[in-house]
Amino acid sequence: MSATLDDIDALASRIPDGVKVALPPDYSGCAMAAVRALIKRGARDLHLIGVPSVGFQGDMLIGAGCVATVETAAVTIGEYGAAPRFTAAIKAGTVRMIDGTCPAIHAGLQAAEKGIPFMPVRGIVGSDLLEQRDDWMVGSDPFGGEDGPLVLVKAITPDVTLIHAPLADRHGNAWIGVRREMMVMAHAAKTTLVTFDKLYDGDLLADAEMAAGTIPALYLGALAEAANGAWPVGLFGAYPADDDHLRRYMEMARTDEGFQSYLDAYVLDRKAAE
Amino acid sequence: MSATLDDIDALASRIPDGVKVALPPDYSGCAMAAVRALIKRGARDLHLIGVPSVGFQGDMLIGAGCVATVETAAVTIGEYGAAPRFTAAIKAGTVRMIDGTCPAIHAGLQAAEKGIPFMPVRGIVGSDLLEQRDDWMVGSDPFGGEDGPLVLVKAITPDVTLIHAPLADRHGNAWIGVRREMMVMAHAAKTTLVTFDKLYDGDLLADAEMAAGTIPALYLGALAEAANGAWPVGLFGAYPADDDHLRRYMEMARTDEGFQSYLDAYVLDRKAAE
Amino acid sequence: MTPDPQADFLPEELLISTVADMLDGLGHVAIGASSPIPGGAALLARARNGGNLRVSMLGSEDHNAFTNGGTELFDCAAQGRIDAFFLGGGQIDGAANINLVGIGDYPQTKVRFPGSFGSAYLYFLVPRVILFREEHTPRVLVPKVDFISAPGTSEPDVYRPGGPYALVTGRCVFAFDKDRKRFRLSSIHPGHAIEEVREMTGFDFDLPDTVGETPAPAPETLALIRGRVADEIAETYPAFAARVFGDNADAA
Amino acid sequence: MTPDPQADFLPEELLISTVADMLDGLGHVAIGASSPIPGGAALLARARNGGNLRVSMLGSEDHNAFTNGGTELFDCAAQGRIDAFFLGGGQIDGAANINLVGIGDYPQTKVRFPGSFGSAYLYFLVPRVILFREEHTPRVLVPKVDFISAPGTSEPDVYRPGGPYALVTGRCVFAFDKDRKRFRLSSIHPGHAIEEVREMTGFDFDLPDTVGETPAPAPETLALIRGRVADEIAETYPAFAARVFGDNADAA
Repeated sequence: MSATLDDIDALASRIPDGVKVALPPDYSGCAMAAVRALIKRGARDLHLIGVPSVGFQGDMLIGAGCVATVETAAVTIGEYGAAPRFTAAIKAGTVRMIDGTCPAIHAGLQAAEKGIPFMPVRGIVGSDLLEQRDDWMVGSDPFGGEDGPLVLVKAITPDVTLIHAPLADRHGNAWIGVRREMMVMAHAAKTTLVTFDKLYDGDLLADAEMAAGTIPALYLGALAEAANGAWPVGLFGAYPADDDHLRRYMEMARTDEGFQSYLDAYVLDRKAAE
Repeated sequence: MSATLDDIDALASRIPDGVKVALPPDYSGCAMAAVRALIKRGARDLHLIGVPSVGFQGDMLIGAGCVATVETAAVTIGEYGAAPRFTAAIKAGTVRMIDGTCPAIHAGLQAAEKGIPFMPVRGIVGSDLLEQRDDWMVGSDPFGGEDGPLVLVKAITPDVTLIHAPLADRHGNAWIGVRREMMVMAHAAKTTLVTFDKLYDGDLLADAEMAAGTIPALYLGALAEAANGAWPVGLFGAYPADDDHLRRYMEMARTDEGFQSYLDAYVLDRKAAE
Repeated sequence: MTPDPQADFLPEELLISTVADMLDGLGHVAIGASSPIPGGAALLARARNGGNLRVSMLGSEDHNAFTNGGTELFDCAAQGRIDAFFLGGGQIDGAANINLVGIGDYPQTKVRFPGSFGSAYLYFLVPRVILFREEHTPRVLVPKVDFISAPGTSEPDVYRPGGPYALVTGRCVFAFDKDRKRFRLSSIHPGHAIEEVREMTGFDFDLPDTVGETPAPAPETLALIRGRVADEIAETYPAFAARVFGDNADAA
Repeated sequence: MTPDPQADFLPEELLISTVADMLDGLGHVAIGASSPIPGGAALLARARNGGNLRVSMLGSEDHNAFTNGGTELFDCAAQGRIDAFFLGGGQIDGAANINLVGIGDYPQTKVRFPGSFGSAYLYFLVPRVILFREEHTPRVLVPKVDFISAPGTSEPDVYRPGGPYALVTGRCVFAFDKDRKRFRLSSIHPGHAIEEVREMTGFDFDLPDTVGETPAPAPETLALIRGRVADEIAETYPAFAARVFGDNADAA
């Protein structure tokens, strides 16, 4: 069984408009090259799921008008400040927001991974988040533990998980090391698309040390090689974020026009307006 | 923070009589040297949890009179035949049996890992297993999915998880590779005791490839070096089972007397009766 | 199953070929522990399908793509990522209930089997569960099992995308009819007879007007079994491979 | 927090020292993203406790022993394996409710914060949650938050081994009284005054008869902060370390 190896645009074309796409946070494995391809294609009405938060890729997709819904525990560009296009979209009311909390997102994905309809989660009771969610309910411990109310979180099944891995092999396996949230995301989703920095020459599953951090091909719909594919975000263990570039983004994305210039310059391959 | 490094007998002394001990199956990482130490000490009233089944180590502990209760999806010595001391104990009614099914045991441990009181599990409805278990209940999907009855499994929290790892380091981290059921067992238990074949010279968590298959010291109460410590069972990726020895065990363990001779020869360091 | 002196294949080869026919066209077949014939059948089906069948074999290092520990097979099954699985049974009854626990009154059974393993789950979730048990005697194929490890059928309100597909023994193949909740004799292995099957089966089953013979493996199939499959299965089941294929020239 | 020209330490150093005092004797402290001062405090507490404090810092490679992905911190917390954690808040009110979502009517808030992260969970489960927010103004410390990301207290039937322990700002330290469900002014940082705290705090709080000054870092503590802690925190927060410790000779 051999893997489906796409180029980046073909990979992005496997994400139809309107689907639920799970994305990792900036400190995990972000398929930024594929995000740019999605924007170039003019993807629409995506439902983003930040696992458990989403950063730069979410802000760009929102700014480019690709997003209808954001389901996440946070949209954050960390120390760079508030996510500018997200903040503007919330103010304008142009994206639907489904606010969650990290462990509930993990639990919902783990429920999908296990093929069960829901999973209990501690905490949350008394948070205003609960009132907003029809996919969270308050139940209790059926074994009569004295734990009082317990939130039950409905399974979250992404149509697509989109991630970037440091390595993948010709058999279609992708290495993610300890960034195991991407394993759960791949297990939970109907299909998973992976971009990767480098081709691993061999079978990741045949090496006991590599296998422990490898998502098996079984879960992957297609892969695309993308050297430096997480840029300008960093990739764990491989390269740091491009600090200058992210600061430039923050500067330019303050306004609609600035953000369009950013897209022209760095995504749409048009001459920058600067 | 440095690890607690014991010798095998000291490690075994950390398992008091009467506690719940989680053990992996023969194809995972079996701490056989520690099991022999438990038998030598004359451990009593243990509650074994096979995750999800238990083999040679379960049969030996049962035969040696260390066990009050066996909670497992199976007691199996695989192709060698029926587990002789287990079978005899069931016939004699000397161990309490809590029959389960693999995914329910995994789910119960995952519930403990997540600190939640229960987890839903598919299937099971209509199995006679269900009638035997007061820690399984039939519930339903609170979100009204049309899935009918759904079994809810109570969290399983072992007092101790006892495993054997190919490698461990001086910081108290243990490498288990893809044998991830041992990771869940370590997360779920109140404490985990690890024997290991070889000392890893360095920090397993500092190497990205090793870290992906490493149980952090955080979960481990103590470790003991035990070269070839899984013998006579095999250790994944390291050495195969000692086929001749296991056949000899099967032969000797057919009778109480034969089993005692086996213990004398291989466990209690007495002269064999043969 | 006694070898048929007329046949140019071994009983194990017939079983591998017969089971493999049930796997053609599927995407992912999983095989539990101690199952060399189902394992061989899956490897044969894969070889015949240009490698386009994923085979996950417990105990194998070459044919096991799981990296999430013991839970992954079960999680995959619940998600519909596994198309076929094999179960056996210390007892199997005419409603396809299986007993992997013991004979006699639970818990102090007269005869104790190893335990239910994942049967109480996989039987519900894998679309094509093939019951495989070489021993075909009234001791195994009983009117009613003493303990239901996993039921053959469920009430309509139970979530159950999976269930029994066929029962393959050393004497014959039964198909399972989910509507009638009964087995139907499907074919009889060469060298065996209807009367023998009836006599050695403790449960009642449906009998079509004509029952054919289980097809002998085609020459290409036999060649694949003795070549590639024999090599591949030896990794996980060296003793089985040595016994069955070690001197297969003699069998020809 | 404006530097006190009389002091021989920086405001950040006072905060690191103050928070570290709250961590002495604990077993495991976890620190979320973008938290250099809490991170520094944890590293200081570890240094002072002979390394016998486990520090799990999000974003750090040196101080992060998790190998099970994003869920492990939360699973650990629910099991009671984490003794202290830090939360902030776009708004914090007098009942220790925190708002990480936004100001105005949800969902189309006038001001949008990043989101609740794990607050709605960790605030319930970690025994000692330290609220840390340098900005101490009526804009942040409000009478009632517009959106409760996580409540400061719960009904008695709610499983809640954890909750708020203290609120540390750039002006003072409040302790939280779980029974009264209110903050009590605990100490005022050097260079600040009670009247100022009262004026800049939007919520009502308890005021003991005497309120002392937040203790200045002892010389050994300052040495540790400027030495080992500065080195260690630079791995995760290079910009912070350069800004605060890069020329700490000037501050002396």
